[in-house]
Amino acid sequence: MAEISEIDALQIGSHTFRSRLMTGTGKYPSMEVARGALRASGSEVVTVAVRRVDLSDSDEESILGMLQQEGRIILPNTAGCYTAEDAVRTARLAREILDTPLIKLEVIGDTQTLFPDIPATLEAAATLVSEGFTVLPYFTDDPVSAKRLEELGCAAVMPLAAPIGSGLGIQNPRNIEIIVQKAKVPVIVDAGVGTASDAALAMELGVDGVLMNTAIAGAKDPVRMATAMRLAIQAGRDAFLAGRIPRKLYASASSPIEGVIGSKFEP
Amino acid sequence: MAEISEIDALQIGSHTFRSRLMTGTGKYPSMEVARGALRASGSEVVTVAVRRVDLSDSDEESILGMLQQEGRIILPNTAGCYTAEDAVRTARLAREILDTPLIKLEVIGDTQTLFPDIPATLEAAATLVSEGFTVLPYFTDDPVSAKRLEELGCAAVMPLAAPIGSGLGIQNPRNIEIIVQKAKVPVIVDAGVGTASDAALAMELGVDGVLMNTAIAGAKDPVRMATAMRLAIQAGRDAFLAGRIPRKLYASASSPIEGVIGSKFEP
Amino acid sequence: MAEISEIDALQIGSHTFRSRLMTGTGKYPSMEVARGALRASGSEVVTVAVRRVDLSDSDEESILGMLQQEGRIILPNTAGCYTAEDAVRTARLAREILDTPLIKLEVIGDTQTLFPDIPATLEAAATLVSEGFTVLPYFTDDPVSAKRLEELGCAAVMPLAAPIGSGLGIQNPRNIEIIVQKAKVPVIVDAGVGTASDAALAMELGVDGVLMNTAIAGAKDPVRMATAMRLAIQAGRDAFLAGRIPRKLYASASSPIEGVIGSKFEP
Amino acid sequence: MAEISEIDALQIGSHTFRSRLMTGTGKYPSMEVARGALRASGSEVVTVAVRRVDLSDSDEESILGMLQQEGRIILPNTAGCYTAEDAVRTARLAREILDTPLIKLEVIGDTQTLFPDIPATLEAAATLVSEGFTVLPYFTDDPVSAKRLEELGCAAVMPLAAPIGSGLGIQNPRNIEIIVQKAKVPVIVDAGVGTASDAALAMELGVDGVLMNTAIAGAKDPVRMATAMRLAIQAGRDAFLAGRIPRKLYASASSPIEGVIGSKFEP
Amino acid sequence: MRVLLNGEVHEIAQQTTVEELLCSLHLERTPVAVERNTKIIPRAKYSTAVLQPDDEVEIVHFVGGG
Amino acid sequence: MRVLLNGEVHEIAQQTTVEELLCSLHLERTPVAVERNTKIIPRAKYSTAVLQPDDEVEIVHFVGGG
Amino acid sequence: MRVLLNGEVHEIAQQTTVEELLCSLHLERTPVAVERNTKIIPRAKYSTAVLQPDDEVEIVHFVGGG
Amino acid sequence: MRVLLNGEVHEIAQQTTVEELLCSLHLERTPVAVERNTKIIPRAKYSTAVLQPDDEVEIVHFVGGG
Repeated sequence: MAEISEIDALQIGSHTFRSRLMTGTGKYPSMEVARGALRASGSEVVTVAVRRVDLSDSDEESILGMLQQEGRIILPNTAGCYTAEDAVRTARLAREILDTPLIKLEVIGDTQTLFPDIPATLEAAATLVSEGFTVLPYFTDDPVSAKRLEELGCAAVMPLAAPIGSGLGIQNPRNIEIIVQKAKVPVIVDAGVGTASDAALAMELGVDGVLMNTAIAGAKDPVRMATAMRLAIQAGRDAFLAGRIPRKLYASASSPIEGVIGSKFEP
Repeated sequence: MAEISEIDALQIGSHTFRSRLMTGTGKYPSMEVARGALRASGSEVVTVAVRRVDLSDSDEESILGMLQQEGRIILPNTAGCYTAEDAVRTARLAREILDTPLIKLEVIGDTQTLFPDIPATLEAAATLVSEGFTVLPYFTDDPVSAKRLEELGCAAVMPLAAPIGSGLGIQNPRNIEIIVQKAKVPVIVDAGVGTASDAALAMELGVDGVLMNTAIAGAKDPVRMATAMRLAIQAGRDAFLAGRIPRKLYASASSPIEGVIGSKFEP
Repeated sequence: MAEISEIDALQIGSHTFRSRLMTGTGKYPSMEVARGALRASGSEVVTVAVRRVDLSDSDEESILGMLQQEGRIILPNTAGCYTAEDAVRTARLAREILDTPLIKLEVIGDTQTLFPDIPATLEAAATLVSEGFTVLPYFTDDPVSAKRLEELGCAAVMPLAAPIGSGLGIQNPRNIEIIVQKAKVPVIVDAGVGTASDAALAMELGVDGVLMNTAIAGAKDPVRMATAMRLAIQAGRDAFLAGRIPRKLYASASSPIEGVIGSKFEP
Repeated sequence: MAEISEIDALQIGSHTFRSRLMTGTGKYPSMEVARGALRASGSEVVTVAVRRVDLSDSDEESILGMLQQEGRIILPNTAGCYTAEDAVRTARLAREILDTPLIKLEVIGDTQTLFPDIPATLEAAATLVSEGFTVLPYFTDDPVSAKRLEELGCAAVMPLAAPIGSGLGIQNPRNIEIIVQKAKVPVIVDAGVGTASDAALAMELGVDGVLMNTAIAGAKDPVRMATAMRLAIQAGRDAFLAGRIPRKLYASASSPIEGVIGSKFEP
Repeated sequence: MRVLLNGEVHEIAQQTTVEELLCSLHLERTPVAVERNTKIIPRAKYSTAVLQPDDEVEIVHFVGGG
Repeated sequence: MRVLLNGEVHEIAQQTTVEELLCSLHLERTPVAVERNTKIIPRAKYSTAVLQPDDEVEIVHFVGGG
Repeated sequence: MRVLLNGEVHEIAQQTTVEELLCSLHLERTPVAVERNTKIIPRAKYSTAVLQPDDEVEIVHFVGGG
Repeated sequence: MRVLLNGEVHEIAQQTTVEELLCSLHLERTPVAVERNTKIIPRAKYSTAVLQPDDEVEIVHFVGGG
């Protein structure tokens, strides 16, 4: 059956996507599971990290090769960088490898929470935008930072739902809602999603997409969880567009109140 | 693409279902919207109410005809009944119309909450089981009542998520979880779901299905919301089967910690 | 300082109470800790269980003696009863010991959840009311059962917040709110409170009191937790009576917007 | 009765406080209500804004006079400032008025959310610390920013619970918990509290205090709400120190399981 | 004679069968169920079941509901 | 003769009254209630109520509980 | 001469000191702080600090706020 | 001569170009990027860029990450 949601595209920079699920490629038990999960997810944008080549192991399997075989858009990231300078260097290296302007900017501020360093993220974003990158910055769920990143020229903003890999789901839905209401660029929730209902809820708040890694790669059955996430993202998007019923404290009958047997005629 | 979830069937009484979404037929703006939403939902089991024929309007459109054209299983309900006696009478009338043993038992205890009358529900369930009905009782999220209904021979138990038509979602997930853990018959969440993430969350708690009406029929775009619900139910089911990651307070990096540029060799 | 809340009394049956905190007496590490916690709690109504005298230990310390020394109202309970018959027998025995009409009615339906058996609770309540007892029934958070118990003549209704001893807090605040809105007798939340904010929240929903045991007796420092609970109950009551501010998605400055330095005159 | 909590003091800069509730002075219907609420709250630290003298009204009532009569510690704030420069200027003016080093630093980033501008807050904090101020900065609930502010030499950190004046309560308790676990200076929740249970919950997360304004000043009965908040802060603090019971899904009886009537001897 | 039909008083001929009643209401081909004085009349007996004065008759069908 | 006392078999003398039983158990001053064969024996009848063979007797008191 | 006082244009005499300005505004005993051209004028200098044409003067005090 | 390659000391011949280095590491066909002393060496210059003693060289590629 044709999905209604297939005609509702997401635009980021010069790219147009049908899928609103973006996925990471870390932590998979094997390349084959990663490939299977990728297919099941339907994700078109896939993020990868930049790391030193392991000079002692020339037979390393190439994640890039697999992703290109599968025809996905590569979104390099600056994961692991703790300064604006390192993040900018890493972004430039990523562009050199693949000649893509896309960069998921992460400047981490703390090893335990992996929360971003906000001033350093703003600084790096400014530099990268000026160098022509299409910048997708990871940051907290702070509406003011969202607006600053947008003003700096970022192509999208990527607030976290909860700490990376924590699986806690959307910790502060109202902040996400505010960010969505005030944003003129796409809002992609990045990090913290744990299960399908978290992803659906994010979409129902009106965000444009969700990026996740551990929730899929760390599930007992990553391929099945990837299917779940694909469906949940579509479900949440459709529910958002369909316009949900209002919440009420009391009940409202779904069957007619009149015409029940045994009731007397009341003229 | 073939859905993994399609091979995971739900068994109730003598019936086997691929879809875990059951839908109501009330409150639709028109028969055509009801039909469109039904198709979009993929629901195989559809509930209808029993009411007096309107003798002044012989041209009433027939909901039954539409549902039979669409090839759905009819699940008559006793909505609107406030006593065990009326519910039993209504169930017998429903069986007479269609020669089906299926009955969604509702004995309402209060007009404002439409919460069930628990003792009357137990009484009616006992009678209907003894008369050969396949009884699916609507009740509160009380684990003790769930066990009693199961012991009486009900084919499934249908705890409410929230008041009928309220759209509040699962108000007490822990009670639902306990009911699931202790049940030997299918558990179908009935009433109170408001949007797609509510449905996904219900499935992630391990329930076997969800029955809803107002969430779809009352949405601004019922057909699109029906799609959302179909996807959400599958998403939640797949996530439940896939085995989600544990929740943690702190972060866990999804990119490798080693091999970041600029790091020094530490022998 | 005089507490404003001290003039806001709770009436149950023929009794008038200043304190809205009722406490249990089980699970204390020693009689002295129980006494200290009782004093710190300020609780005027204290519940006790009815059990066989241990014939092999004639030196059992007497909980009753301690409570009477402390001048508290004794509220015997039927904890541990699984049938209406046993509960009624236990209530009669309790009345025989102390010549009090007060009885906290519990008819348990399940050993793991300790949730009540609703039909048996209703049956026992009817019998006990007809025998002149002042019945305070423990039950689920079901508004329909609340109304039935009230109609049977119970002096108060005691919905659970969460399973006994679970410490989960109010699992379904909306059900409690509905019960409060529809009740004509006092509503006392019984069971499931874990910490002070749970107790305050219960009172803010408009309930007339809270009964707890494990939250105090099981804390690392029961006496300090008893103080916390006394304060929390008063805090929640005062907040309820004071009329809280409405919730808003956006901010509202608490300092004046005008008169900030550096702003220009705008005629 | 003596409060156990009275011996548990809060140290900020060179000051020692018995009360862990700090209050604002804006939005009161009258000076007399403000005074009554202040007394009922027991707050020792009270924040005030710096604004231009209204030259057309020489009879303005003096908030400072009232606060000094009541013997409170004045905590000037920089509310209304949108740049680091304005906040620093305002802080210097505040110090000139009262010769106090205390300053509640606010650099607002957005008129609708009144969320802080994080980089500007860090910049202003650095300047003010270097000028000898005792800086208490208002910021988001971001653990990385909390650490930076602490490293800059702030005397305490003041994460928001929710937007100023929103009354939403703690939107992200886990972030607050993380901030508390990692902080070496006092953590004061500032902004967003709506009612007593919110305040108690904040304290149970381990924060050292709560600052609020609208929740009290905007209540229907501000004086009573001030009492509620005083009690709630103490309740939450005592509950935190007392060590709450763990949360469990299932029940745990508070009355003895053995010795119930009617049970048979089992050798 | 008078019967109470779906809560309202109706005037019908003596000796009217259920089948005749349904035909007169144009319901002979509609899936309905019929109850007389709280007892169901099975479809097989429509042609033989003769209504009596003051019978309380319910004719029901399925409607949209949840 | 034998009685079942709080679920256990006890051997007591014939014609023992409830009062005598309570005294023998040192419970004469303890606030208890007594039930025989599921019927309560009021305090006023302790001196006259004579136990019978195979009586099921419950002697209960208050204990800490919630 | 003209100065900008709390954002509004005021006409004052040449050679007016801050102290004189405060007196003329009846603020000599009110706890305020004074800033001229974004620099604070300490209380000790009120009697000697002479305002200049086009000075931007801010006179602030504490108000209720949160 | 010595260079620091991906954080470790390596001994290579004088006058080695980046291209020669990549070949010796069997990376000539792998999609990598090369940085010398924090400056990127574009692919077009691999054959002409000659490494100097104590150069700090980073050779990076894409790995799985999130």
